[in-house]
Amino acid sequence: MRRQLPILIVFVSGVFMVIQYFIPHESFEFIYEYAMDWIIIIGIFAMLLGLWSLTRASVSKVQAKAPGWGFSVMTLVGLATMLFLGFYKGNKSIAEGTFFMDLFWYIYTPIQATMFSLLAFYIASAAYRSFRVRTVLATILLVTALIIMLRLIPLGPISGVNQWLASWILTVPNMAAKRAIWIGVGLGATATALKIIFGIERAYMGKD
Amino acid sequence: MNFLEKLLALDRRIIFLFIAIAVALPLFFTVKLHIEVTPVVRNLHNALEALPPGSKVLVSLDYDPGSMPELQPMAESFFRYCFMRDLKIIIIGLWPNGPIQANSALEVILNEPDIKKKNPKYGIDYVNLGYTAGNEVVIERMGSDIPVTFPKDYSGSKTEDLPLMKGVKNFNNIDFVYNLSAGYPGTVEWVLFGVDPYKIKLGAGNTAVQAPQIYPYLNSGQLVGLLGGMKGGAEFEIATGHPAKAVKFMFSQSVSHALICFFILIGNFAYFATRKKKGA
Amino acid sequence: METIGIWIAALLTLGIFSFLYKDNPFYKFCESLFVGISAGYWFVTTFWQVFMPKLADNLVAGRLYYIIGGVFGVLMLLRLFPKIGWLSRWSLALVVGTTAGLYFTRYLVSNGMIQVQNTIIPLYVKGNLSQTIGNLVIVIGTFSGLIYFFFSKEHKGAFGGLAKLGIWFLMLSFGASFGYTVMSRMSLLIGRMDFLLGTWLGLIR
Amino acid sequence: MRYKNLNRLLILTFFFFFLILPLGQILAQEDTLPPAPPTEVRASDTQNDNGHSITITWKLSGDDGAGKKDVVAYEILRSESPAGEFVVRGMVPAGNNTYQDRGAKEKEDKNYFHPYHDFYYKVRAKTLNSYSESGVAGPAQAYGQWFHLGKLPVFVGTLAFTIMVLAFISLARKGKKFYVRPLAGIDAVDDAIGRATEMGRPILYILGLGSAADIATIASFTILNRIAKKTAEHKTKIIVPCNDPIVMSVAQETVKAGYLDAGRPDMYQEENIFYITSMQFAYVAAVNGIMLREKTATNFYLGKFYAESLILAETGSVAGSIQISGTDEIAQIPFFVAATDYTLIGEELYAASAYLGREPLLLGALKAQDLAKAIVMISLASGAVAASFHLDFFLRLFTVQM
Repeated sequence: MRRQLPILIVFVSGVFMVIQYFIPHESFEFIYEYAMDWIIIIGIFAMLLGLWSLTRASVSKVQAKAPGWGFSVMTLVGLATMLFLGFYKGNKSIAEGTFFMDLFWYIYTPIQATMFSLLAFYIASAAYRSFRVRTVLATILLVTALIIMLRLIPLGPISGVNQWLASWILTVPNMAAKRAIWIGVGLGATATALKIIFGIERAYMGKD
Repeated sequence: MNFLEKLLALDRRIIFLFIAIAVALPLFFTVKLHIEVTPVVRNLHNALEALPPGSKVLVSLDYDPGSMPELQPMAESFFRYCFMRDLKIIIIGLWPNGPIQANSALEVILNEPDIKKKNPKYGIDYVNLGYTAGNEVVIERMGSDIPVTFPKDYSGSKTEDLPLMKGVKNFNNIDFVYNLSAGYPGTVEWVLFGVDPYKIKLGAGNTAVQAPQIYPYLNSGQLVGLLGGMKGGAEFEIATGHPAKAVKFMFSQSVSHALICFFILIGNFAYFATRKKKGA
Repeated sequence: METIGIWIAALLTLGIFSFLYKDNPFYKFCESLFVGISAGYWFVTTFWQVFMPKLADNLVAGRLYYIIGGVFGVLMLLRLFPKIGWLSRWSLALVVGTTAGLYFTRYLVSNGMIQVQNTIIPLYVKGNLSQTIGNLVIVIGTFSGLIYFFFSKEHKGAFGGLAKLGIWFLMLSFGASFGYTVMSRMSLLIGRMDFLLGTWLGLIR
Repeated sequence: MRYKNLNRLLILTFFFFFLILPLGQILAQEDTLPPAPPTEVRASDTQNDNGHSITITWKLSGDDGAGKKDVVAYEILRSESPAGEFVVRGMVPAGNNTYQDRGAKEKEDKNYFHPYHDFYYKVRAKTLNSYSESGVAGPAQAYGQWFHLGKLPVFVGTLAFTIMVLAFISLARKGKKFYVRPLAGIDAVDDAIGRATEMGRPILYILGLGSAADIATIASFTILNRIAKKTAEHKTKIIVPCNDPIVMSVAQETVKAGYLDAGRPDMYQEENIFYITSMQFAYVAAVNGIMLREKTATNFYLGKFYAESLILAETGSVAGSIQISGTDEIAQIPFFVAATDYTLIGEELYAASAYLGREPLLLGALKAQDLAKAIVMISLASGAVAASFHLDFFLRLFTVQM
């Protein structure tokens, strides 16, 4: 019951989903739509697990007065504020112009955008560190990256040739390599999906 | 440790500092950078030029603040172009944030002196129909009935009461669709669910990361033209004869790209130089 | 509100940037606040935008099939009670099984068949040299790339040569993507700089 | 003077009413003449659908694409009886000769399309200010199909691949040994764990941003299980911060199972596998902090990754950690290749679980993948050659109609 039933559920639901792909009839469409909604609903219930884990970890840090526990207080304050503001006026709590949305716009959005923009710095440092002509492979990496980057720099007469070369690289050899990766990923992922459906890959189920 | 070895193991914070300067400093200058308008942008501009004044253009803004730096200038330049050409703008969003982005772009454009002279009116020259959930299904439903899909506009007035929406039933009454997209749902969905079944004319602006996936639709003619990333935005501004934010930002792009290339070159120079020494 | 908001946003922006120099209390403050706010925001928005329409509204409308989803959802929560925690595996099994079946055909079609279909192109296009070369490169590149991903045979001899060609193609593609992405990453930083120098300080316009 | 002008006006009026106006009307009449109607209108059930649609086809009007009476569009009208009232169902631009009359499948939807019900259709060719109608076609009924013929190649592919996987797995069960070539990223795993043990510092394992149902995440769970077993043997701490609650739950089970396999269930600490937040960059901000504060010796990034890949990899490299990465997210592979020590590229991520466990069953599936790859490569090469001679046999093998 503890081990067999989950494996059976995986098998039945997996086989059903594969079969429904080939059956356009509405009866299968209906079950498909329900199943997809159930998955979403399970995910929403699981959110409580997430909040529980986050809260428990922060609270125990504060209780233990672990190093940096003050920052865990900040996390809890942020979380509690958002939860309170998000529910106290019912479904109107998250309309545009509420304090909830103000916090979203003036705290969440700028931090998010800034974290994202760190990539500009990291892409430069990664290029500096790894683009060295040590091996043939590293050299290919370096040269193509340079050609593509140079297309944004006005270089006078060379610009035209470089533009052409850059777009040729992007549309021809780049496309070929991506297709090889795509096809490989396709085979790997389908094989893994099969292993899951047939219960061969089951590490994700844990053990008792 | 000599200079070359130091260079080889350069503290990345020095690179960070240079990048910050390379991006920030050019923002203070207005430089006439030579930006050539590529055919994909030229095609989009030509298609828009062919629209007679009074044509109705549907603009779908499908992005959120995360893609603002790339797509917001495109939204602004497009609105500016439409107002100058007396094209009527109908705004929608397949992303919840789209209509909000549209409003902040409009706020900038409506305050420009040239546009102020034209004095575009809400409801007559432009409308914002807001966001409707449903992703590509929204496009499908618009194909049969736009007022039913968007019963109310962003501020809650009935869509049917807006003068601009008089006689706009479905895609047959729309002359052009312009889509700004940062992912799903976006340009791919507009092609598959708008262009293919309803034969709408579609132009798009995409983030640079997204753009290569859209190229096949250009070659097949399903898409009239495409602005790819900030550079595409700048090209459109040049094509419409009104260089603005994207063109200005391109100077930062060029300088920072050049800086990265320069760093790679000196890194390799140092690498070679130290290796030779070790060999000797 | 807007002025205060912009000041807060600007200070938080600087706080995150300070991480580039080194980890520091200012960054830790921004980070922990960000984690709390984002988890709360995510929970609240998912509740109102997904949970209510998907479960509550459907149940109110009498679509009782949705109870099944709710039951599996509750089972998931039983993880919190060690003795009956194993019941949550049923929900997990439903999620994994359903999506494994879904992804099976999806990957097979869009990653497998459609890519192969797009690569079956004529190696010789009459009167069009550049397309002939292009097609040839695409077919050879895809073919040798797949050789690289072959696990059953060691990369030796002619086979190894093809695998090597394959990895060259891969590296070329990685270099191209890397170089291409620089522009959009710089755009993000330009956006932040524009906010700091323009919206906040008003130094540029 | 005044009369002269009046005269002119009268003459002009005369001309206008009796000459120009009729002439204009004669000229305009060309436009109001109805175009030739569409012919051979046929209505039949739409194939390969759920049963709520009828397809209408017709032969274009003779005035489509030429002349003064140029057709601009076709309107499709429907009725429940041949003589009944016809309602417009849709419109297509000139030049098109098919239309799918589609409706919703939910009975409560106002656009519900009744299956197994007789419908009659007419097609109307429209010019700018006139139209003409075809004869009535029908009756036609909509009904759903039980197999999608356009997906037949996928069906064949599914069967063939499933048989291959199962066959190789049963060979493996019977004890057949399979050879797989060495993979650099895999060989590095042991060293990386050993290094963390020597340094007495923890290992960080990131499962990426995927959900527990993403295939890449599931492949990563299997790898996590193997690595957890090794860390248990080495008595090294493993930290797994998660971005999805279900992923966290599964990761806890997986790591626990790994410790059980190693015979050290007592050492398992659940609080090291925890949830942070589901929002991408907040999660990254926190993981950045963990790397620098816990001074992790080895970082694994295996699963689905998006833009955050490079932020993680660069921060890890600042901290001086050994980094092993792998993803099937094609856009992120370049950054992992540039910034981490070893990268499992695309399919290698899926192969890794088989490599690490050396379980015969998983290796068997890997062999099936290789066989399928060989078939793909042969079809690709022969298909391209055949296509050069305008033969499309191979192309058709892989063509899916949605």
